[in-house]
Amino acid sequence: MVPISYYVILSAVLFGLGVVGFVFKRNIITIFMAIELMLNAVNLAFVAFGTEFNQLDGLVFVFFVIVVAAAEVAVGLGIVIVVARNRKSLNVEDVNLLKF
Amino acid sequence: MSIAMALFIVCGALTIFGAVGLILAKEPVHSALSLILVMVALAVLYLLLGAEFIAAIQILVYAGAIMVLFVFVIMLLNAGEEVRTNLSRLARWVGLPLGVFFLAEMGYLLFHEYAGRAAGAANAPVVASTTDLSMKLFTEFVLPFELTSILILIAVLGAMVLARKEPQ
Amino acid sequence: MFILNHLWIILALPLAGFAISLLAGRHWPHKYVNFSSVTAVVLAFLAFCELAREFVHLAPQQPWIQSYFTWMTAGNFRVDFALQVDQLTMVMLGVVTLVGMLIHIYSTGYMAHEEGYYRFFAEMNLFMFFMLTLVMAANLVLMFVGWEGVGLCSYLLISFFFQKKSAADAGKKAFITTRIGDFGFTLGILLAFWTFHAVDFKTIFAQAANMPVEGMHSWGVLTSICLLLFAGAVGKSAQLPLYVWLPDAMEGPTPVSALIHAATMVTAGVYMVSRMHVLFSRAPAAMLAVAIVGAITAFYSATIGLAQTDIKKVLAYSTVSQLGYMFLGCGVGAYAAGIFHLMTHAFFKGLLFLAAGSVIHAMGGEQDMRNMGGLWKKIPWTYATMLIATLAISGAPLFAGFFSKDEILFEAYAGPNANHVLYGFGIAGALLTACYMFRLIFLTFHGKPRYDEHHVHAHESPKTMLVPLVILAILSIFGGWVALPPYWGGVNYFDSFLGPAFQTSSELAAKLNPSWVEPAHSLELQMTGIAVAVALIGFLIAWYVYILKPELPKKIAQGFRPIHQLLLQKYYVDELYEAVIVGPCVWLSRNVLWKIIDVGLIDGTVNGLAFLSRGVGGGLRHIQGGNTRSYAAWVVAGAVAVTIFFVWMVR
Amino acid sequence: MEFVSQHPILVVSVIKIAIALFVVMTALAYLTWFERKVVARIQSRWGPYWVGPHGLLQPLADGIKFLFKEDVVPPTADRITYVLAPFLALALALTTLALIPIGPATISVLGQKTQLVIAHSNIALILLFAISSLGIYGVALAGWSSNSKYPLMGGLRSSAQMVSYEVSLTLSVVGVLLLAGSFDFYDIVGSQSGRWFHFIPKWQIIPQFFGFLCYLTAAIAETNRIPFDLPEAETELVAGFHTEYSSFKFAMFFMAEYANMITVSCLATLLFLGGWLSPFPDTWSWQLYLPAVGLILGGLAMIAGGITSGQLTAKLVFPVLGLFCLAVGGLCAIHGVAVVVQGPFWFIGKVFLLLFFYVWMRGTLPRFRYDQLMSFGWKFLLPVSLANLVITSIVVMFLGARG
Repeated sequence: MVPISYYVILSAVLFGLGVVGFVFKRNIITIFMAIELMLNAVNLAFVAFGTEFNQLDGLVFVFFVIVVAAAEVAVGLGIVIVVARNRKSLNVEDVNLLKF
Repeated sequence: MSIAMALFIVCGALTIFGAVGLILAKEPVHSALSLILVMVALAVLYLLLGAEFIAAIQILVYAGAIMVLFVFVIMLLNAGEEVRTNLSRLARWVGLPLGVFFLAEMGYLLFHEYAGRAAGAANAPVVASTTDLSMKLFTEFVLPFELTSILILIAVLGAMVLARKEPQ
Repeated sequence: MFILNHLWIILALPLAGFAISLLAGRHWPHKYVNFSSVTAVVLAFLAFCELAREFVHLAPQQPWIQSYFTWMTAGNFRVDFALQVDQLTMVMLGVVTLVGMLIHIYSTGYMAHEEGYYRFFAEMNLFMFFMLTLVMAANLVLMFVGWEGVGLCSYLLISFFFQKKSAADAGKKAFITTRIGDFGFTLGILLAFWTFHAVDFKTIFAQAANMPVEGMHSWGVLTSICLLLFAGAVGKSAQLPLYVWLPDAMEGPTPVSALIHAATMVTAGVYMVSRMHVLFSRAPAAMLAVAIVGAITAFYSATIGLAQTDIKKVLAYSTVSQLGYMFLGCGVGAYAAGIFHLMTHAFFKGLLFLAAGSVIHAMGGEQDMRNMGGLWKKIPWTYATMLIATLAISGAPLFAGFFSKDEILFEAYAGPNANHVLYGFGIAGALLTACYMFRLIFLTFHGKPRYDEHHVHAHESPKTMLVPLVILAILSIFGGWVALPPYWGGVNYFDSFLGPAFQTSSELAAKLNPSWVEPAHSLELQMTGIAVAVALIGFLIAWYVYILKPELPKKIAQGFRPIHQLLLQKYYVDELYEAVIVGPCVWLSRNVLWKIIDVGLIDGTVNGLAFLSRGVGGGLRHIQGGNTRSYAAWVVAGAVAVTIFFVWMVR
Repeated sequence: MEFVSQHPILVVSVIKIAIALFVVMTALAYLTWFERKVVARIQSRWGPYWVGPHGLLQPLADGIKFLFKEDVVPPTADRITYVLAPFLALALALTTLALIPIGPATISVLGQKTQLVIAHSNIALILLFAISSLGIYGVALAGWSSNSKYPLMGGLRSSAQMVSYEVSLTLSVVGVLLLAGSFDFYDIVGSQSGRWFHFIPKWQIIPQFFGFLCYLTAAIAETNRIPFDLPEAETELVAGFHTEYSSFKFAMFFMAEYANMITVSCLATLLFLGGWLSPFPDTWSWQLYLPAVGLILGGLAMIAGGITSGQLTAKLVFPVLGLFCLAVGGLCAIHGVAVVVQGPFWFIGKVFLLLFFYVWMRGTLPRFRYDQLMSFGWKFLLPVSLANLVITSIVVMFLGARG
């Protein structure tokens, strides 16, 4: 039987990696993926705790997270397409018009 | 060492491998692939935790739909290799250390928290049956559920509006 | 029992009239406005009649209290919206509704050609509402609401012709001056609550009844409360030294002067004092203060009345002096007498004002008596009624004022806590009253016309104005007979009716000075004789000066120039206040509050903050470099900070 | 070793997987032969004829050919993905089969009682959909990684098409789920047992007829077959996503496609056609022996055909196969075995019918245009399946068909 601590630590590590990717990738799409990675890490923690404490709420929450992620991706990728169409590039550093 | 443990080790390794791959890969498609790997491995972990429905949803929605969208967009925009512009100073000097620190912090912290649980966690995880889940979802959480449906609808419309070609 | 159980109806009627007239009346023809407003008041009067029937039938010894809902509670501070009815209330209700009704009817004629007809009637109805609230309130706070409400309406109506600067100023003056008194009133209420932990009369009186009587020289809390409350009364009822607003209040339309500044509102102070008689009678010092103020005011303003030339101003000062009499009555413990005079005064002074209004109406807006004269054959009805009122006020036998004023003077001379000095002031005031009232009559109606007959066509007023005059005239004659002194072989119904209300006080007074004995009828007879004689003398003086030797006044004015000037300028009190109070206030506001506090402190703070935030923003905006990944780094930094906080700080 | 002995379940699973893999592979191979034959007949041709009698050994020959051809990888291709794609496609296609039960019986292997399914899960249906939804990657990645125009177009098209039709595919099934009230294939099939009027079988196809139609259409599109085979529309883009693939990688795509066909057919059988349930009333006891009879007849036919044929290989091979068939048939004649075989017999029979239908379609229908395809999928199929779903749920609510 696997101790819950392992799951939680795994999720922490994944989250951290997600953060690193979020900060370091240049491609908008990849940054997006990093965010998805973080979401997944959180989901893992949810499920782990949910089963640990026999709480279904955790799983319900994961459900909602997934739904929201889906919506987010739909809109986000739409934005990405528009950006790519207008700026002819997917590099976040080329998307820097909005500043002081 | 039990099957569960073996599975956990294998899948955990896969997830981390995938995550690292996501970061290191130059090609967006490779990143996407490694992310898919992470998701599938996570689904297996969910099964291991007894949350079959979530596992199935994870694959169906995340791997099967969301990531497909990603790949699709990548193909559509024909996103090539990532250009290696140099990192913004802030990102390098603040982001990198903080990210690492964050990782360490979380790891240390959670281990500190739950290391004691290792013994307590011996009880077999109850299989969260789909029936219970749906009961909860449609009684206690019915309002958020409906709201998410609206959210999805709005998202679809937004995506359409965004991706539509402006009529010249 | 219907009205008794639903006292609120009496309040609701004028309020409804107010709402309708104000909201819908703007574009209505006059008769609709009349319908809504006047009908409301008439109905209120009918409701009062029914109430009176029920009340007499019930004849309760205790006040009849109806509590409708809890208005506000804070800690043990609790105020109900409660109305109460006892004999005192009944008298006041009668006066207010009856006079109010008559004056409303009168106004339909008087205001017919004025701008803002609907506004006038709406405000009159509002005034009725507040006045009735004030009268029927069962606790101090609700009473205070009515108190301030009537003040507001008085302000609105005085400055009814707000285009005229003088009118607007008069309104403000009235409002602010009464504010000063109300400040005392408020403190009194707070002190009362602090003392009795309640604001409703029932509890307060019950507790006060158990408190010891405070000595003349040892002030206690009761004395303080009474004096504070009396300060409010002084402001509202225009006694020294706060009377100055009332003469200026004559800027308002005449019906307003009649209703608010003669019959009802200004008497609210008297009503309040006698309402709180339980407290007052346990604070002799306060009583004495009331009596002194009343007596001096009575004499003082009468002297001013002698020299005024504006017909309404004269009436105003006579009002002040009559109010002085009422306070004198209350001060010497003759609450019943005070209230009685209040009632009769409401009749004849209301009548006087309405008649004066009729005269002004006839003269086409002319108010200066020096430009009148010889009107009596032009406007006989007005003349007759006004003459009756004058007789009543100057205390001609068998007229209303005769009984009431006599009773007060008698009480002041021979009452339980009598005071001969004050009596002297009173009797002197009576003399002057007769004098200046007949001066008014003679100047206005007799002698040769002193106005250009070709331009001014004096004409009798319409029926709607005359009918109230006649009714009030009748009341001024027979109104007093409800309190025929026993030695006239009559029965003092009024006293016996009010008996229950003031029972405790009268008993207490009797107990306090046991040496006092019921005076003999002979004494009473002598007093009456003196009073009548005095009134007669006053009449004769006026007759001699203004009828026999019309050129005499100028000579007097020449001969006693300083005194005449002094009286004409009302003892320069306004100038005094201007110099002592108003001036410094204005200076303080302009040079300290405005130039230092407002400009320097407040504006400085605001602008400083704005400048600061702008500077900070200007500095911070450079963080937003447009590079998404540095934003990301910031987000991470924030996450780390939050985690650290929750992990190591919170635990 | 002792780990394995601790967990014999693993051994059993391995054995089952091996058998299933063998059977399916063979089936795939012969499905190609079958298709070519039928299409040939529809087009009044002979089809494969020379390798073995009636070309029965043709698949074998094809397999060998694929194995020995040169394996070309375009230099501009993205190597990892290029190699990964076909494996992904085939692996996923085969994995789904692991969830499909072929019979009700439980047999015991190595003292382990086990069912006629590799992985029994009580949310098998969702899992199946989940796994099959991953199948898109095979196509998409193949199209992208070959780094050439036509494959990219094909990949784009097919991924778009699959994503779109997956929706209506799933929705069309929900009606059945509502009536059955479970994700478990055993329960779903169990819910179809029994009969109306003691005769008409209570298969879901009757209440869910429109659902069935939607499912069939969506399934055809999902497997990229005519009339929806846009991804490999020869006339427009040479061979679609696998233009650049050769030899065995190409074969993998090929197999994956047919495996998908089998999967969706099995699914249709389980969901709508009552799975392994016999169409005849249970009272007809003689149906127990149908499998035996069929096999024996088949065996005899093979022997006869082999002897009469002119080729040497045929003379050698077919009698042996025939004898094998006879042996199996005899085995099936034993009562106990007959009971076990009953289920798989009917199941395979129904799947076979469906596959025939597929081939028939291919032989008959022309191909859609791409925009037609999309508009059909979104504007017709989806609404219809949605309507079906709504109506079904209303009926369930008021009649309370199942818990």
